[in-house]
Amino acid sequence: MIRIIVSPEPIDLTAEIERAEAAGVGAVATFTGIVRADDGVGELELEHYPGVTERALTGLTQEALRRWSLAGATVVHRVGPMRPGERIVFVAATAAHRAAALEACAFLIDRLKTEAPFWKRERRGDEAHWVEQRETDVGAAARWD
Amino acid sequence: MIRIIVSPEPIDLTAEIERAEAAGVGAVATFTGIVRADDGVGELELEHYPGVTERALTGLTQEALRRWSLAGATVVHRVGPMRPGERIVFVAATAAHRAAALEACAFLIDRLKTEAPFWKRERRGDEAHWVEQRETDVGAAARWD
Amino acid sequence: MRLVYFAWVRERIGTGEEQVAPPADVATVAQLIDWLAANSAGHAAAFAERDRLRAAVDGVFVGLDASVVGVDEVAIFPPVTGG
Amino acid sequence: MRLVYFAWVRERIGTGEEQVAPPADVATVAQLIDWLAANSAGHAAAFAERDRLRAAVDGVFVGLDASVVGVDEVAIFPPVTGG
Repeated sequence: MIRIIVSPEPIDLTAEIERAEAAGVGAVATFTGIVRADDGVGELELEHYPGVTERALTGLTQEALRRWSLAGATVVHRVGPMRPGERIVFVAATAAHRAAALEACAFLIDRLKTEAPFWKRERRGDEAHWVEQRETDVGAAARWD
Repeated sequence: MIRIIVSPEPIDLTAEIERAEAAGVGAVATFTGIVRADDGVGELELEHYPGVTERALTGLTQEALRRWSLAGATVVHRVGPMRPGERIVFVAATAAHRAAALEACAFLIDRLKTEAPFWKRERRGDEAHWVEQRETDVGAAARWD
Repeated sequence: MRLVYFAWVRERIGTGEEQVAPPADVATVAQLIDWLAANSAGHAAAFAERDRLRAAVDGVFVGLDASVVGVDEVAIFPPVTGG
Repeated sequence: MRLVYFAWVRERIGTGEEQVAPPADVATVAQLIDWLAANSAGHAAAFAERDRLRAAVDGVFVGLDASVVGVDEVAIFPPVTGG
Protein backbone atom coordinates (compact mmCIF):
# COMPACT_ATOMS: atom_id res chain seq x y z
CA MET A 1 0.00 0.00 0.00
CA ILE A 2 1.54 3.24 -1.17
CA ARG A 3 0.45 6.65 0.09
CA ILE A 4 1.88 9.84 -1.42
CA ILE A 5 0.71 13.31 -0.36
CA VAL A 6 2.19 16.64 -1.52
CA SER A 7 0.19 19.47 -0.01
CA PRO A 8 0.39 22.92 1.64
CA GLU A 9 -1.68 21.57 4.56
CA PRO A 10 0.03 20.86 7.90
CA ILE A 11 0.99 17.20 8.30
CA ASP A 12 -1.41 15.30 10.60
CA LEU A 13 0.99 12.82 12.17
CA THR A 14 -1.60 10.96 14.23
CA ALA A 15 -3.83 10.33 11.23
CA GLU A 16 -0.88 9.20 9.12
CA ILE A 17 0.45 6.80 11.74
CA GLU A 18 -2.98 5.32 12.45
CA ARG A 19 -3.44 4.77 8.74
CA ALA A 20 -0.03 3.07 8.50
CA GLU A 21 -0.73 0.86 11.53
CA ALA A 22 -4.17 -0.13 10.24
CA ALA A 23 -2.66 -2.65 7.82
CA GLY A 24 -2.17 -5.17 10.67
CA VAL A 25 1.63 -4.96 10.59
CA GLY A 26 4.19 -5.78 13.27
CA ALA A 27 6.65 -2.94 12.74
CA VAL A 28 6.28 0.75 11.88
CA ALA A 29 9.34 2.95 11.31
CA THR A 30 8.83 6.67 10.76
CA PHE A 31 10.90 9.74 10.08
CA THR A 32 9.64 13.29 10.54
CA GLY A 33 11.56 16.37 9.38
CA ILE A 34 10.82 19.60 11.21
CA VAL A 35 11.76 23.21 10.38
CA ARG A 36 14.57 24.09 12.77
CA ALA A 37 14.39 27.38 14.64
CA ASP A 38 17.98 27.31 15.79
CA ASP A 39 19.67 29.31 13.04
CA GLY A 40 17.51 32.42 12.81
CA VAL A 41 15.13 31.12 10.16
CA GLY A 42 11.75 32.84 10.44
CA GLU A 43 10.09 31.07 7.53
CA LEU A 44 10.85 28.24 5.15
CA GLU A 45 9.23 28.01 1.73
CA LEU A 46 9.05 24.81 -0.29
CA GLU A 47 8.71 24.98 -4.06
CA HIS A 48 8.10 21.84 -6.11
CA TYR A 49 7.40 20.54 -9.62
CA PRO A 50 3.69 19.62 -9.56
CA GLY A 51 2.90 16.23 -11.05
CA VAL A 52 6.54 15.29 -11.44
CA THR A 53 7.04 15.41 -7.65
CA GLU A 54 4.26 12.90 -7.07
CA ARG A 55 5.64 10.70 -9.84
CA ALA A 56 9.15 10.77 -8.31
CA LEU A 57 7.81 9.91 -4.84
CA THR A 58 5.69 7.09 -6.24
CA GLY A 59 8.74 5.67 -8.02
CA LEU A 60 10.74 5.92 -4.80
CA THR A 61 8.16 4.03 -2.74
CA GLN A 62 7.80 1.39 -5.47
CA GLU A 63 11.57 0.90 -5.34
CA ALA A 64 11.35 0.44 -1.54
CA LEU A 65 8.60 -2.18 -2.01
CA ARG A 66 10.84 -4.02 -4.48
CA ARG A 67 13.85 -3.98 -2.14
CA TRP A 68 12.17 -4.90 1.15
CA SER A 69 9.24 -7.04 2.23
CA LEU A 70 6.92 -4.19 3.21
CA ALA A 71 3.24 -3.90 3.99
CA GLY A 72 3.23 -0.22 3.05
CA ALA A 73 5.16 2.97 2.41
CA THR A 74 4.01 6.54 3.06
CA VAL A 75 5.54 9.86 2.02
CA VAL A 76 3.82 13.11 3.00
CA HIS A 77 5.66 16.30 1.99
CA ARG A 78 4.46 19.78 2.78
CA VAL A 79 4.93 22.60 0.23
CA GLY A 80 4.54 26.38 0.41
CA PRO A 81 5.47 28.56 3.40
CA MET A 82 5.97 27.08 6.86
CA ARG A 83 7.31 28.15 10.25
CA PRO A 84 9.99 26.77 12.59
CA GLY A 85 8.61 23.82 14.56
CA GLU A 86 6.29 22.76 11.74
CA ARG A 87 6.69 19.42 9.97
CA ILE A 88 8.15 19.47 6.44
CA VAL A 89 8.12 15.78 5.69
CA PHE A 90 6.83 12.51 7.12
CA VAL A 91 7.98 9.10 5.91
CA ALA A 92 6.74 5.72 7.17
CA ALA A 93 7.51 2.13 6.26
CA THR A 94 5.51 -0.78 7.68
CA ALA A 95 6.42 -4.45 7.64
CA ALA A 96 6.04 -7.73 9.50
CA HIS A 97 9.57 -7.38 10.90
CA ARG A 98 11.54 -4.41 12.09
CA ALA A 99 14.69 -4.59 9.94
CA ALA A 100 12.71 -4.08 6.72
CA ALA A 101 10.73 -1.19 8.19
CA LEU A 102 13.79 0.59 9.62
CA GLU A 103 15.89 0.21 6.48
CA ALA A 104 13.12 1.20 4.09
CA CYS A 105 12.33 4.28 6.17
CA ALA A 106 15.96 5.44 6.03
CA PHE A 107 16.10 4.66 2.29
CA LEU A 108 12.97 6.72 1.58
CA ILE A 109 14.14 9.86 3.35
CA ASP A 110 17.73 9.60 2.07
CA ARG A 111 16.65 9.17 -1.55
CA LEU A 112 13.86 11.75 -1.33
CA LYS A 113 16.52 14.34 -0.49
CA THR A 114 18.26 13.89 -3.84
CA GLU A 115 15.55 12.52 -6.16
CA ALA A 116 12.35 14.46 -5.53
CA PRO A 117 11.95 17.92 -7.12
CA PHE A 118 11.61 20.14 -4.04
CA TRP A 119 13.52 23.35 -3.40
CA LYS A 120 13.82 25.13 -0.05
CA ARG A 121 14.07 28.87 0.45
CA GLU A 122 14.86 30.21 3.92
CA ARG A 123 13.82 33.66 5.14
CA ARG A 124 15.73 35.39 7.89
CA GLY A 125 14.20 38.81 8.52
CA ASP A 126 13.99 40.53 5.09
CA GLU A 127 16.54 38.23 3.46
CA ALA A 128 15.71 35.08 1.55
CA HIS A 129 18.09 32.54 0.08
CA TRP A 130 17.80 29.19 -1.66
CA VAL A 131 19.23 26.31 0.34
CA GLU A 132 22.16 24.53 -1.34
CA GLN A 133 22.25 20.76 -1.70
CA ARG A 134 24.54 19.26 0.94
CA GLU A 135 27.34 16.84 0.09
CA THR A 136 26.33 14.71 3.07
CA ASP A 137 22.87 14.29 1.52
CA VAL A 138 24.38 13.12 -1.75
CA GLY A 139 26.53 10.64 0.18
CA ALA A 140 23.59 9.38 2.26
CA ALA A 141 21.55 8.74 -0.90
CA ALA A 142 24.49 7.01 -2.62
CA ARG A 143 24.83 4.37 0.10
CA TRP A 144 21.61 2.80 -1.26
CA ASP A 145 22.99 2.48 -4.83
CA MET B 1 16.40 14.36 27.44
CA ILE B 2 15.68 10.74 28.30
CA ARG B 3 12.18 9.34 28.74
CA ILE B 4 11.64 5.74 29.90
CA ILE B 5 8.18 4.29 30.54
CA VAL B 6 7.38 0.67 31.43
CA SER B 7 3.67 0.34 32.03
CA PRO B 8 0.57 -1.84 31.44
CA GLU B 9 -1.23 1.19 29.94
CA PRO B 10 -1.74 1.39 26.16
CA ILE B 11 0.93 3.49 24.43
CA ASP B 12 -0.32 6.97 23.48
CA LEU B 13 1.63 7.52 20.28
CA THR B 14 0.42 11.06 19.63
CA ALA B 15 1.38 12.25 23.10
CA GLU B 16 4.80 10.58 22.87
CA ILE B 17 5.59 12.04 19.46
CA GLU B 18 4.45 15.52 20.44
CA ARG B 19 6.64 15.29 23.51
CA ALA B 20 9.62 14.22 21.40
CA GLU B 21 9.05 17.01 18.86
CA ALA B 22 8.66 19.65 21.58
CA ALA B 23 12.43 19.88 22.05
CA GLY B 24 12.74 22.05 18.91
CA VAL B 25 14.59 19.40 16.91
CA GLY B 26 14.93 18.95 13.14
CA ALA B 27 14.62 15.17 12.90
CA VAL B 28 12.48 12.60 14.68
CA ALA B 29 12.91 8.87 13.98
CA THR B 30 10.51 6.41 15.59
CA PHE B 31 9.91 2.70 15.72
CA THR B 32 6.67 1.11 16.91
CA GLY B 33 6.27 -2.62 17.51
CA ILE B 34 2.73 -4.00 17.24
CA VAL B 35 1.29 -7.39 18.24
CA ARG B 36 0.80 -9.27 14.98
CA ALA B 37 -2.49 -11.04 14.40
CA ASP B 38 -1.27 -13.04 11.44
CA ASP B 39 -0.24 -16.27 13.16
CA GLY B 40 -3.24 -17.11 15.27
CA VAL B 41 -2.11 -15.29 18.42
CA GLY B 42 -5.12 -14.21 20.48
CA GLU B 43 -3.18 -12.57 23.30
CA LEU B 44 0.40 -11.64 24.09
CA GLU B 45 1.63 -11.26 27.65
CA LEU B 46 4.78 -9.37 28.59
CA GLU B 47 6.58 -10.21 31.82
CA HIS B 48 9.48 -8.07 33.04
CA TYR B 49 11.91 -7.54 35.92
CA PRO B 50 10.61 -4.44 37.72
CA GLY B 51 13.27 -1.87 38.54
CA VAL B 52 15.96 -3.69 36.58
CA THR B 53 14.04 -3.16 33.33
CA GLU B 54 13.97 0.59 33.82
CA ARG B 55 17.66 0.58 34.73
CA ALA B 56 18.54 -1.40 31.59
CA LEU B 57 16.50 0.95 29.36
CA THR B 58 18.06 4.01 30.97
CA GLY B 59 21.53 2.59 30.35
CA LEU B 60 20.59 1.88 26.74
CA THR B 61 19.38 5.44 26.08
CA GLN B 62 22.46 6.88 27.80
CA GLU B 63 24.63 4.79 25.49
CA ALA B 64 22.70 6.18 22.49
CA LEU B 65 23.29 9.75 23.74
CA ARG B 66 27.03 8.99 24.02
CA ARG B 67 27.23 7.56 20.49
CA TRP B 68 25.16 10.12 18.59
CA SER B 69 24.48 13.83 18.84
CA LEU B 70 20.88 13.57 20.04
CA ALA B 71 18.38 15.97 21.54
CA GLY B 72 16.46 13.13 23.17
CA ALA B 73 15.71 9.43 23.38
CA THR B 74 12.42 7.80 24.36
CA VAL B 75 11.59 4.18 25.14
CA VAL B 76 8.03 3.22 26.09
CA HIS B 77 7.41 -0.50 26.64
CA ARG B 78 4.09 -2.00 27.52
CA VAL B 79 3.86 -4.95 29.95
CA GLY B 80 1.06 -7.34 30.93
CA PRO B 81 -1.55 -8.77 28.56
CA MET B 82 -2.26 -7.20 25.18
CA ARG B 83 -4.16 -8.00 22.00
CA PRO B 84 -3.18 -8.21 18.33
CA GLY B 85 -3.03 -4.72 16.82
CA GLU B 86 -1.93 -3.11 20.10
CA ARG B 87 1.46 -1.43 20.48
CA ILE B 88 4.11 -3.31 22.49
CA VAL B 89 6.95 -0.83 22.22
CA PHE B 90 7.66 2.70 21.01
CA VAL B 91 11.16 4.07 20.51
CA ALA B 92 12.06 7.59 19.39
CA ALA B 93 15.32 9.43 18.81
CA THR B 94 15.44 13.16 18.08
CA ALA B 95 18.34 15.17 16.71
CA ALA B 96 19.27 18.21 14.64
CA HIS B 97 20.06 15.98 11.65
CA ARG B 98 18.42 12.84 10.34
CA ALA B 99 21.35 10.38 10.28
CA ALA B 100 21.80 10.53 14.06
CA ALA B 101 18.06 10.15 14.69
CA LEU B 102 17.67 7.21 12.27
CA GLU B 103 20.73 5.33 13.52
CA ALA B 104 20.00 5.87 17.21
CA CYS B 105 16.40 4.70 16.73
CA ALA B 106 17.56 1.45 15.09
CA PHE B 107 20.23 1.00 17.82
CA LEU B 108 17.68 1.42 20.61
CA ILE B 109 15.21 -1.17 19.31
CA ASP B 110 17.93 -3.65 18.27
CA ARG B 111 19.65 -3.53 21.64
CA LEU B 112 16.42 -3.47 23.62
CA LYS B 113 15.59 -6.87 22.11
CA THR B 114 18.63 -8.51 23.70
CA GLU B 115 19.44 -6.32 26.73
CA ALA B 116 16.19 -5.45 28.47
CA PRO B 117 14.57 -8.05 30.76
CA PHE B 118 11.24 -8.65 29.05
CA TRP B 119 9.73 -12.04 28.22
CA LYS B 120 6.85 -12.67 25.83
CA ARG B 121 4.23 -15.37 26.16
CA GLU B 122 1.83 -15.99 23.30
CA ARG B 123 -1.65 -17.45 23.74
CA ARG B 124 -3.38 -19.28 20.90
CA GLY B 125 -6.76 -20.53 22.08
CA ASP B 126 -6.10 -22.47 25.32
CA GLU B 127 -2.38 -22.92 24.65
CA ALA B 128 0.35 -20.60 25.86
CA HIS B 129 4.04 -20.71 25.09
CA TRP B 130 7.08 -18.59 25.84
CA VAL B 131 8.60 -16.96 22.78
CA GLU B 132 12.18 -18.06 22.04
CA GLN B 133 14.94 -15.52 21.39
CA ARG B 134 15.62 -15.30 17.66
CA GLU B 135 19.11 -15.63 16.21
CA THR B 136 18.37 -12.70 13.89
CA ASP B 137 17.74 -10.51 16.95
CA VAL B 138 21.10 -11.49 18.45
CA GLY B 139 22.76 -10.65 15.12
CA ALA B 140 20.95 -7.32 14.80
CA ALA B 141 22.09 -6.27 18.28
CA ALA B 142 25.67 -7.40 17.61
CA ARG B 143 26.08 -5.07 14.63
CA TRP B 144 26.22 -2.17 17.12
CA ASP B 145 29.12 -3.72 19.12
CA MET C 1 8.24 23.01 -26.62
CA ARG C 2 7.34 24.12 -23.09
CA LEU C 3 10.16 25.11 -20.74
CA VAL C 4 9.68 25.20 -16.95
CA TYR C 5 12.09 26.61 -14.38
CA PHE C 6 12.32 26.30 -10.60
CA ALA C 7 13.96 28.01 -7.60
CA TRP C 8 16.78 30.46 -8.44
CA VAL C 9 16.78 29.42 -12.10
CA ARG C 10 13.17 30.61 -12.29
CA GLU C 11 13.97 33.82 -10.43
CA ARG C 12 16.97 34.75 -12.59
CA ILE C 13 15.05 34.10 -15.81
CA GLY C 14 12.06 36.02 -14.46
CA THR C 15 9.42 33.47 -15.40
CA GLY C 16 8.49 29.93 -14.39
CA GLU C 17 7.31 28.82 -17.81
CA GLU C 18 7.69 29.73 -21.47
CA GLN C 19 7.03 28.32 -24.93
CA VAL C 20 10.00 28.16 -27.32
CA ALA C 21 10.65 26.81 -30.80
CA PRO C 22 14.37 26.04 -31.01
CA PRO C 23 16.01 25.39 -34.39
CA ALA C 24 16.35 21.81 -35.60
CA ASP C 25 20.03 21.55 -34.63
CA VAL C 26 19.17 21.91 -30.90
CA ALA C 27 19.14 18.18 -30.08
CA THR C 28 20.10 17.92 -26.37
CA VAL C 29 19.32 19.70 -23.09
CA ALA C 30 22.83 21.20 -23.11
CA GLN C 31 22.34 22.56 -26.64
CA LEU C 32 18.97 23.96 -25.60
CA ILE C 33 20.63 25.75 -22.67
CA ASP C 34 23.34 27.17 -24.98
CA TRP C 35 20.72 28.40 -27.45
CA LEU C 36 18.61 30.04 -24.72
CA ALA C 37 21.67 31.70 -23.11
CA ALA C 38 22.81 33.12 -26.48
CA ASN C 39 19.45 34.86 -26.97
CA SER C 40 18.77 36.47 -23.57
CA ALA C 41 20.84 38.04 -20.77
CA GLY C 42 18.44 36.65 -18.13
CA HIS C 43 18.87 33.13 -19.40
CA ALA C 44 22.64 33.63 -19.68
CA ALA C 45 22.73 34.67 -15.98
CA ALA C 46 20.53 31.77 -14.89
CA PHE C 47 22.64 29.26 -16.82
CA ALA C 48 26.10 30.67 -16.00
CA GLU C 49 27.14 27.76 -13.79
CA ARG C 50 26.36 24.73 -15.90
CA ASP C 51 27.38 22.21 -13.20
CA ARG C 52 24.73 23.60 -10.85
CA LEU C 53 21.94 22.83 -13.34
CA ARG C 54 19.74 19.73 -13.40
CA ALA C 55 17.04 18.82 -15.90
CA ALA C 56 13.94 16.73 -16.51
CA VAL C 57 12.45 15.88 -19.90
CA ASP C 58 8.72 15.12 -19.97
CA GLY C 59 8.82 14.63 -16.21
CA VAL C 60 11.81 12.27 -16.08
CA PHE C 61 15.12 13.34 -14.52
CA VAL C 62 17.89 13.24 -17.14
CA GLY C 63 21.50 14.29 -17.69
CA LEU C 64 22.21 17.44 -19.72
CA ASP C 65 23.23 15.23 -22.67
CA ALA C 66 19.68 13.84 -22.98
CA SER C 67 17.72 14.35 -26.17
CA VAL C 68 15.04 17.02 -26.50
CA VAL C 69 13.96 16.02 -30.00
CA GLY C 70 10.18 15.74 -30.20
CA VAL C 71 9.62 16.25 -26.45
CA ASP C 72 6.82 18.33 -24.89
CA GLU C 73 8.35 19.72 -21.69
CA VAL C 74 11.88 20.43 -20.52
CA ALA C 75 12.50 21.50 -16.90
CA ILE C 76 15.71 23.20 -15.79
CA PHE C 77 16.44 23.71 -12.09
CA PRO C 78 19.10 23.62 -9.33
CA PRO C 79 19.95 20.43 -7.38
CA VAL C 80 16.93 19.49 -5.27
CA THR C 81 16.77 20.28 -1.53
CA GLY C 82 13.56 18.74 -0.16
CA GLY C 83 12.99 16.59 2.89
CA MET D 1 20.10 -14.15 49.52
CA ARG D 2 16.95 -13.46 47.48
CA LEU D 3 16.44 -15.43 44.26
CA VAL D 4 14.05 -14.23 41.57
CA TYR D 5 12.90 -16.17 38.51
CA PHE D 6 11.13 -15.16 35.31
CA ALA D 7 9.18 -16.69 32.42
CA TRP D 8 9.46 -20.51 32.07
CA VAL D 9 12.18 -20.68 34.75
CA ARG D 10 9.66 -19.20 37.20
CA GLU D 11 6.91 -21.56 36.02
CA ARG D 12 9.01 -24.72 36.28
CA ILE D 13 10.24 -23.82 39.77
CA GLY D 14 6.72 -22.87 40.80
CA THR D 15 7.60 -19.56 42.42
CA GLY D 16 8.90 -16.17 41.31
CA GLU D 17 10.93 -15.47 44.43
CA GLU D 18 12.54 -17.29 47.34
CA GLN D 19 15.05 -16.72 50.12
CA VAL D 20 17.98 -19.14 50.32
CA ALA D 21 21.14 -19.50 52.42
CA PRO D 22 23.62 -21.42 50.29
CA PRO D 23 26.76 -22.89 51.92
CA ALA D 24 29.98 -20.88 51.84
CA ASP D 25 31.48 -22.85 48.94
CA VAL D 26 28.74 -21.61 46.54
CA ALA D 27 30.72 -18.73 45.04
CA THR D 28 29.32 -18.24 41.50
CA VAL D 29 25.94 -18.17 39.74
CA ALA D 30 26.75 -21.55 38.14
CA GLN D 31 27.56 -23.10 41.55
CA LEU D 32 24.35 -21.62 42.96
CA ILE D 33 22.39 -23.23 40.11
CA ASP D 34 24.09 -26.59 40.77
CA TRP D 35 23.33 -26.38 44.47
CA LEU D 36 19.65 -25.46 43.87
CA ALA D 37 19.21 -28.27 41.29
CA ALA D 38 20.70 -30.86 43.67
CA ASN D 39 18.14 -30.02 46.35
CA SER D 40 14.84 -29.86 44.39
CA ALA D 41 13.31 -31.67 41.42
CA GLY D 42 11.55 -28.42 40.31
CA HIS D 43 14.82 -26.50 40.24
CA ALA D 44 16.54 -29.42 38.48
CA ALA D 45 13.84 -29.29 35.75
CA ALA D 46 14.07 -25.51 35.41
CA PHE D 47 17.86 -25.58 35.17
CA ALA D 48 18.21 -28.67 32.92
CA GLU D 49 19.44 -26.73 29.90
CA ARG D 50 22.21 -24.58 31.29
CA ASP D 51 22.91 -22.79 27.99
CA ARG D 52 19.35 -21.44 27.93
CA LEU D 53 19.81 -19.68 31.29
CA ARG D 54 20.79 -16.06 31.83
CA ALA D 55 21.41 -14.23 35.12
CA ALA D 56 21.55 -10.88 36.84
CA VAL D 57 23.22 -10.14 40.16
CA ASP D 58 21.89 -7.18 42.12
CA GLY D 59 20.18 -5.94 38.97
CA VAL D 60 23.19 -6.19 36.64
CA PHE D 61 23.29 -8.74 33.79
CA VAL D 62 26.21 -11.15 34.30
CA GLY D 63 27.65 -14.40 32.96
CA LEU D 64 27.05 -17.61 34.93
CA ASP D 65 30.65 -17.46 36.17
CA ALA D 66 29.95 -14.20 38.07
CA SER D 67 30.39 -14.10 41.85
CA VAL D 68 27.42 -14.33 44.22
CA VAL D 69 29.50 -13.79 47.37
CA GLY D 70 27.87 -11.15 49.56
CA VAL D 71 25.17 -10.19 47.03
CA ASP D 72 21.52 -9.46 47.87
CA GLU D 73 19.61 -10.63 44.79
CA VAL D 74 20.28 -13.17 42.05
CA ALA D 75 17.89 -13.42 39.09
CA ILE D 76 17.78 -16.47 36.81
CA PHE D 77 15.76 -16.38 33.59
CA PRO D 78 15.64 -17.38 29.89
CA PRO D 79 17.11 -15.18 27.13
CA VAL D 80 15.03 -11.99 26.90
CA THR D 81 12.37 -11.53 24.21
CA GLY D 82 11.00 -7.99 24.53
CA GLY D 83 10.47 -5.35 21.91
